[in-house]
Amino acid sequence: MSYAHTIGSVRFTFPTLADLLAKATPARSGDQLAGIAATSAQQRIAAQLALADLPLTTFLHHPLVPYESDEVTRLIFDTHNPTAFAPIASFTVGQLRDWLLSDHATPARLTALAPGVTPEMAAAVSKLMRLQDLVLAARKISVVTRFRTTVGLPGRLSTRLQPNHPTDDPASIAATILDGLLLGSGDAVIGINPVSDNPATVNTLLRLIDHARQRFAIPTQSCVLAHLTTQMQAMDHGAPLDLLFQSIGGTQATNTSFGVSLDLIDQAHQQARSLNRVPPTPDNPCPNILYFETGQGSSLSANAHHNIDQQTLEARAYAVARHFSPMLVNTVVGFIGPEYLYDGKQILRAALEDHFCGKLLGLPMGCDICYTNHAEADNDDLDTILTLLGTAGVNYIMGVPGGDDIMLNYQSTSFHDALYLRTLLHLRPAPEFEAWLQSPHPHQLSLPNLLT
Amino acid sequence: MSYAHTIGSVRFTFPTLADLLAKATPARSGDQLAGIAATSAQQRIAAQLALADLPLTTFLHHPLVPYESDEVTRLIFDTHNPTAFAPIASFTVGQLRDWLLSDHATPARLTALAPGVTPEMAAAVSKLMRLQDLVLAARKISVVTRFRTTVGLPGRLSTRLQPNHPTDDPASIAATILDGLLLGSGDAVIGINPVSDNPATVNTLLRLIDHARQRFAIPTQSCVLAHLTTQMQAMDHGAPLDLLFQSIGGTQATNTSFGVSLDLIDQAHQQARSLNRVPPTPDNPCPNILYFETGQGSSLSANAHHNIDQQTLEARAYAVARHFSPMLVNTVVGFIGPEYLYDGKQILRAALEDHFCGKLLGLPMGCDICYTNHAEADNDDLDTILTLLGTAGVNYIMGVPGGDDIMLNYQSTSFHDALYLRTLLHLRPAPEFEAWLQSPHPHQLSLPNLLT
Amino acid sequence: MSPQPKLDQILSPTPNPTLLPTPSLSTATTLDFALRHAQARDAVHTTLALPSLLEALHARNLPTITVKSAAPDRATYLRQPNLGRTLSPTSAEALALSPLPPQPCLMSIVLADGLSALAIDRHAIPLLDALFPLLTAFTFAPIVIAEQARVAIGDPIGQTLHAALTLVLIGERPGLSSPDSLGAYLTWAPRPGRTDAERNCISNIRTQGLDYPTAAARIADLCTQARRLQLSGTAIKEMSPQTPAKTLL
Amino acid sequence: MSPQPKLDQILSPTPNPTLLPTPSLSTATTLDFALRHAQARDAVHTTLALPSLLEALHARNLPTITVKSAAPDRATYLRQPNLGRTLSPTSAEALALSPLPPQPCLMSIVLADGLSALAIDRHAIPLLDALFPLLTAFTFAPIVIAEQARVAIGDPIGQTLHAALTLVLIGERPGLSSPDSLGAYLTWAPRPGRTDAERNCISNIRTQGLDYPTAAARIADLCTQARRLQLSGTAIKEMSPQTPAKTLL
Ligand code: B12
Ligand code: B12
Repeated sequence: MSYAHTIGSVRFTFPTLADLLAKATPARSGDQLAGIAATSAQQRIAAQLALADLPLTTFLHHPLVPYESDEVTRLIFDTHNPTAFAPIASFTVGQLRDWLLSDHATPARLTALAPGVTPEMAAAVSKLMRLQDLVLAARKISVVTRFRTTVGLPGRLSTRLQPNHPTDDPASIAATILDGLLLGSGDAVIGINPVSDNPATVNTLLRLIDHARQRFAIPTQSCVLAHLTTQMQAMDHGAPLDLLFQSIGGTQATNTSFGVSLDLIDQAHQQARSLNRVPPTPDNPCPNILYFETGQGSSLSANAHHNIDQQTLEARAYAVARHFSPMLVNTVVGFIGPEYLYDGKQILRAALEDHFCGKLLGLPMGCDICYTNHAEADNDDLDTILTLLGTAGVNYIMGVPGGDDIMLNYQSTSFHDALYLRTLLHLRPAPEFEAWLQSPHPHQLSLPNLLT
Repeated sequence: MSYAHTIGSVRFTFPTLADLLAKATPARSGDQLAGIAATSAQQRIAAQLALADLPLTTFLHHPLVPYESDEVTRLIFDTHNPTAFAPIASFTVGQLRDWLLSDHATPARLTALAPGVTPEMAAAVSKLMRLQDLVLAARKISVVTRFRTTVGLPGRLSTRLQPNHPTDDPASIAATILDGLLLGSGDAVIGINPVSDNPATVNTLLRLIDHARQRFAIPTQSCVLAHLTTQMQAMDHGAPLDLLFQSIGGTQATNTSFGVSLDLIDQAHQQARSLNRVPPTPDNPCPNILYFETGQGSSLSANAHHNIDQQTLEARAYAVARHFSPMLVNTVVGFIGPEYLYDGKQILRAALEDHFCGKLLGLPMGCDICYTNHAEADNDDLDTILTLLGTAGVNYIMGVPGGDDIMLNYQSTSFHDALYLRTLLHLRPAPEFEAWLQSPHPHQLSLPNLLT
Repeated sequence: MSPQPKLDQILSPTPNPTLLPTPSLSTATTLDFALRHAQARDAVHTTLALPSLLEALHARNLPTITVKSAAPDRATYLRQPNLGRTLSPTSAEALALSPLPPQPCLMSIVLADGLSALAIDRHAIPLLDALFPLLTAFTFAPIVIAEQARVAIGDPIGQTLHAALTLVLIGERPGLSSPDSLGAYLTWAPRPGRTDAERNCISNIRTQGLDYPTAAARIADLCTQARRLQLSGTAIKEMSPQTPAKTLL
Repeated sequence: MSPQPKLDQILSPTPNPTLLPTPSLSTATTLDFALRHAQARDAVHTTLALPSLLEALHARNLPTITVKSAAPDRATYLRQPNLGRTLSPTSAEALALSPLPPQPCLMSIVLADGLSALAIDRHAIPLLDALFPLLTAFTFAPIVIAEQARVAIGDPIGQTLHAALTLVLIGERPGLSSPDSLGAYLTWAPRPGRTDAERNCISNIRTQGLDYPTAAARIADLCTQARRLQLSGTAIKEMSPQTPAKTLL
């Protein structure tokens, strides 16, 4: 099946659905690198016009990656919920956009819709949206998750405290945790990227966080972002793991290159759940325990992109994520480099697309707003993305001391950036954490107390 | 006097104060065009570091353009208020930044400070600020002005209804006014750029607005943005002029190229005031009646820039504006073209700088957020600037039908964009206009009623 | 907060884009905007259809001179407006050599691509046809066709040709609804250094804008005023029929 | 909303940038950040100090081969990572011709500029000095120095040299606090098509990061595991001394 649109006297044709989506995507370096981007502004708009007229049901009949060879496709098709889809089943992509921006799309209806939306539908509609549309529509959707804190409530902004260190030195990490807590950071998770791929280190760091948490009654959860298999070995050795982490992508081949599969994640998930770190209560019958990171470009980087544009692939990663009812999901937008998102403008658009698509698909979306030193971006771009995502209602952002991750070598949002956003938009931390900040506990925080 | 800073083993020197300011300015095409921009990132930061250590008083001793030959310089020096300046008199530029962002800088103190700040001080401190700083600091300052409506109150966003038409056709203009009013636009002013430079046309269009206003009891004010001298002739012929408009720049030579001088503006101001369109009341003892537009780049374009960077010159234009206690001032950021502000990123930064500097100097700043078709910008950039300026507390923006000005040939914010921003940030129109929107009057609006 | 009116109640003869009574514009409107944006961006890069232009002028027995500004190409032209205001050295020389009868009230007409060559291609000839009959009091230098030019290129051209008055017809920046809008700029006693305050402007000459007879009448009126007062700019104003509107109020 | 604590109460041995208890960072901190950003951007564009590197290797009697990736220059390298993963045709040919003794457990060591040539300049030699004594069970192909290279360039190199194992030492992307961080990537049975899941990584080798003896010990341990299991990647884990921390909890 091929797709086409005529502008003036020129007929633009798009041989496949994947090609139509790729050509309709706002300009970005990764799609250009893959050789699948539109080659002129008019071609791009022709693709968008054709896409606007495409019935949503098309996506239910034309998988972008073959069902037989890709488990992510199988997951998407096998879990699609026709009842939830019913209200929009007769829509074209363009009509879905109009509906999303209308008053008919209430928060409750949007929440009910999520299981009926496939990643490809979400990606498609986002390609027709201006930034203000991405902001307005996302803002109507709240996805609330709960472990020890409740993250994603309207009017709240949480942060992941990210105290990375180039040698995983516990004392230094502890000091940074302190800094962060005192500046109001850490209500989404205290999450450390370990420099070493060592189950024992994972264990040590999880114990460090657990000790601090218990000693000062901090309502938060721990995570050490080693490879899934390393975390599994750490659990084997009794590590007090709260949240289980993994980077994921939108195709089976991407996940293979990451050394994971749906089965492996499932297995790890069950292992982590069996630790029963937060026992189910009537209030919180099924605590969310997974943490996923994603980001446009990883599939192409692993040569696992099947000539699909990076934004659609990113949305497909969200299908993987939502299968596990995660506590936290964030795109690490701008993390890899300029070959996928060239400059501040492309990073900003990707951030708002990812946030919107994730929310539409029912995910508790946060964002690691960041840039590398080989990209065309600076702190002005970071401020822009931060402010727009704040108005869009992002669940959480990162808290990195001084905005400089001294181990991962990139710039992200600082503890202070989070304070800026909270001040500017009158956003408050997660309720449990807010109560803690007002309790006597923070006043007892000190490095010696924390390390012993 | 020369200025210097050493980074590592390299000593960077800046022969003049103007050079120091130019080199410290974040990158933009206009300064590059003028050949005065920093040539490397390190040189730029060296200049910023030197500037941070510069005492503010330096600006009171070293005029950028000679006092003798430039009436704008004379205005700046002659009207500087040492009492208002006293609280910051001992500061360096860097300390001013820190103070502005601290809790010491309360709204009341900032308002009191304005007459003590010179344009060059404002420009200098803005060069050391990130976007989030420009947003946070500006947000603390409210400058409220009043004619028939009260514009600039916290939590409010007004719009200029801009119903331009390529032949000044009254019927078409009336129809657009209607569209705009019904979409909540027009509480700052109904302001028409006439295509013809004809006092009679100015008169006709002012009568059109005045008729509509009276017939439907619309609380707003009229303006027709012809050259000042054309408006003066229209007043001679009895035109019902509410607000008097003029484009202004930051040097005497720029204003000469615009065909105006301080004297001429003064003369026109008195003529307009004598119309007594809104008689002073105890409530509103001195209605503001001037409307000024500015924009980075106009001085360089007129070869009237004295090798000063365009952002500092823009701030100097605000000295001209504040001398006349205007009702409305807005930068038309991005209006001229890519030779002065190359892309969305440069336009965004300029918008926030201009808004901040204007507010710091005590002006009721609005912004015409716009781009031309020869610049590297699109509606995504417009959405970004719009949202950030909204959080910064901009007094008003433009309302152009469909965002497409069919006479001036550029894209600005639409009536709908204003609705987006009001919805997103819970901003309300000017109180008088808000009351009118809720009255029966809007329901009587119709084109026949308006034209007869 | 904001009213959601029924706009179809209103008769809307405006050429403005259709509005929808919702906070967001519809997909169709949004994509149409994007398409027109892409097209307007292309219009910036069109070039003059020189052969047809020259043919049309010569068919009217109008002598011509073709010049280039100091901007070597479009990219440079866009980034460095000052180059568009000066002649390339070759063009300056050629112009200085072109034979000129010394005459009083000599007017130099310049056709400049500006930001839309399309504007010249479509409107220059019909406008000149309407204009010449009204300018009987003037004599004319050869018509100069200038590429990569800004308004102020009329200053060195007029000076070199010893013209009393320059009339620059130039492509205005393309808008979403008008890729081909023509502007007319008038400068008495042209020479480099003139400011815009010393010129007059008639703008938006195009099919949906000012028609040729009206535009020609206004230009001719300004030329006559300029000649009488021996100046141009803010001191003179359009005084001819105001607006095309029939009667109002 | 957020607490404004006195941070000086806290002993802070962390190398993280100093924080201020205000919502906004101070002018000094902000400008310092900007300066380090400018410097880190420059670090991306540094080039290998080849002469000194070769001299140091030859002084240790280590034979070398110099190759280039398919990326012709830095700008292309940054935009097209795939080119940094393949050899230029000339380099591929030269490498194929270089004499190689057929040997079991042949290890190919690659020094690649990656995103920071500075990392190789500063840390490659001392790390190798610490490493060789621990790798007695291996034989070595000539050391390959690769310019404009990504991690996966070790795959074609290792395959061409018939290596059982490739160890790529590569400049990690420069950070604000570390322009010279070195990464070590290990791939058993290297050949184009290997995924990152089939490699192991030791990261942040630099003065403020992992020291040479610890890094060397970890690399050697992984090499030994890889040799025993005849594979690399997620199936093997670092098992050597965990963290440099003395005792904790
Ligand atoms: C960028 C990056 C990524 C990107 C890679 C995509 C890309 N195109 O660059 C993404 C986001 C996909 C990623 C994913 C992961 N990464 Co990573 N990544 C980095 C980072 C920040 C920079 C790498 C770099 O500059 N390379 C140098 C350039 C010049 O070479 P390159 O060829 O372009 O880079 C390749 C390698 O870096 C490789 N790669 C990236 N991460 C990892 C991790 C492992 C274990 C391996 C073998 C390879 C690998 O991917 C790139 C493309 O092939 C480093 C931290 C650092 N300071 O270096 C961490 C780092 C290498 N990653 C790390 C980890 C743990 C992971 C994950 C396993 C996390 C997880 N739990 O899922 C995943 C999966 C990795 C996999 N098997 O593919 C750890 C490795 C720890 C260790 N000792 O094993 C590091 C050191 C960071 C950390 N401490 O958390 N990563
Ligand atoms: C850009 C622009 C400006 C810019 C010019 C700076 C620049 N570098 O471009 C700024 C913002 C400074 C400006 C100011 C004014 N402008 Co103006 N401007 C325009 C606009 C939108 C585009 C011009 C264009 O594309 N030119 C073509 C390019 C290729 O040539 P250029 O050499 O780069 O352009 C030069 C001229 O356009 C000139 N210029 C700009 N405006 C004016 C106005 C007059 C009266 C004159 C003689 C020259 C002039 O400035 C440019 C640089 O020298 C036009 C509307 C349109 N659709 O064309 C209005 C337009 C020409 N301007 C207009 C007016 C009224 C003004 C002001 C007098 C407003 C005021 N009340 O102060 C001022 C002052 C003008 C002056 N004497 O200098 C009117 C003219 C009406 C008329 N018939 O006289 C127009 C038609 C718009 C309108 N209807 O309001 N303007």
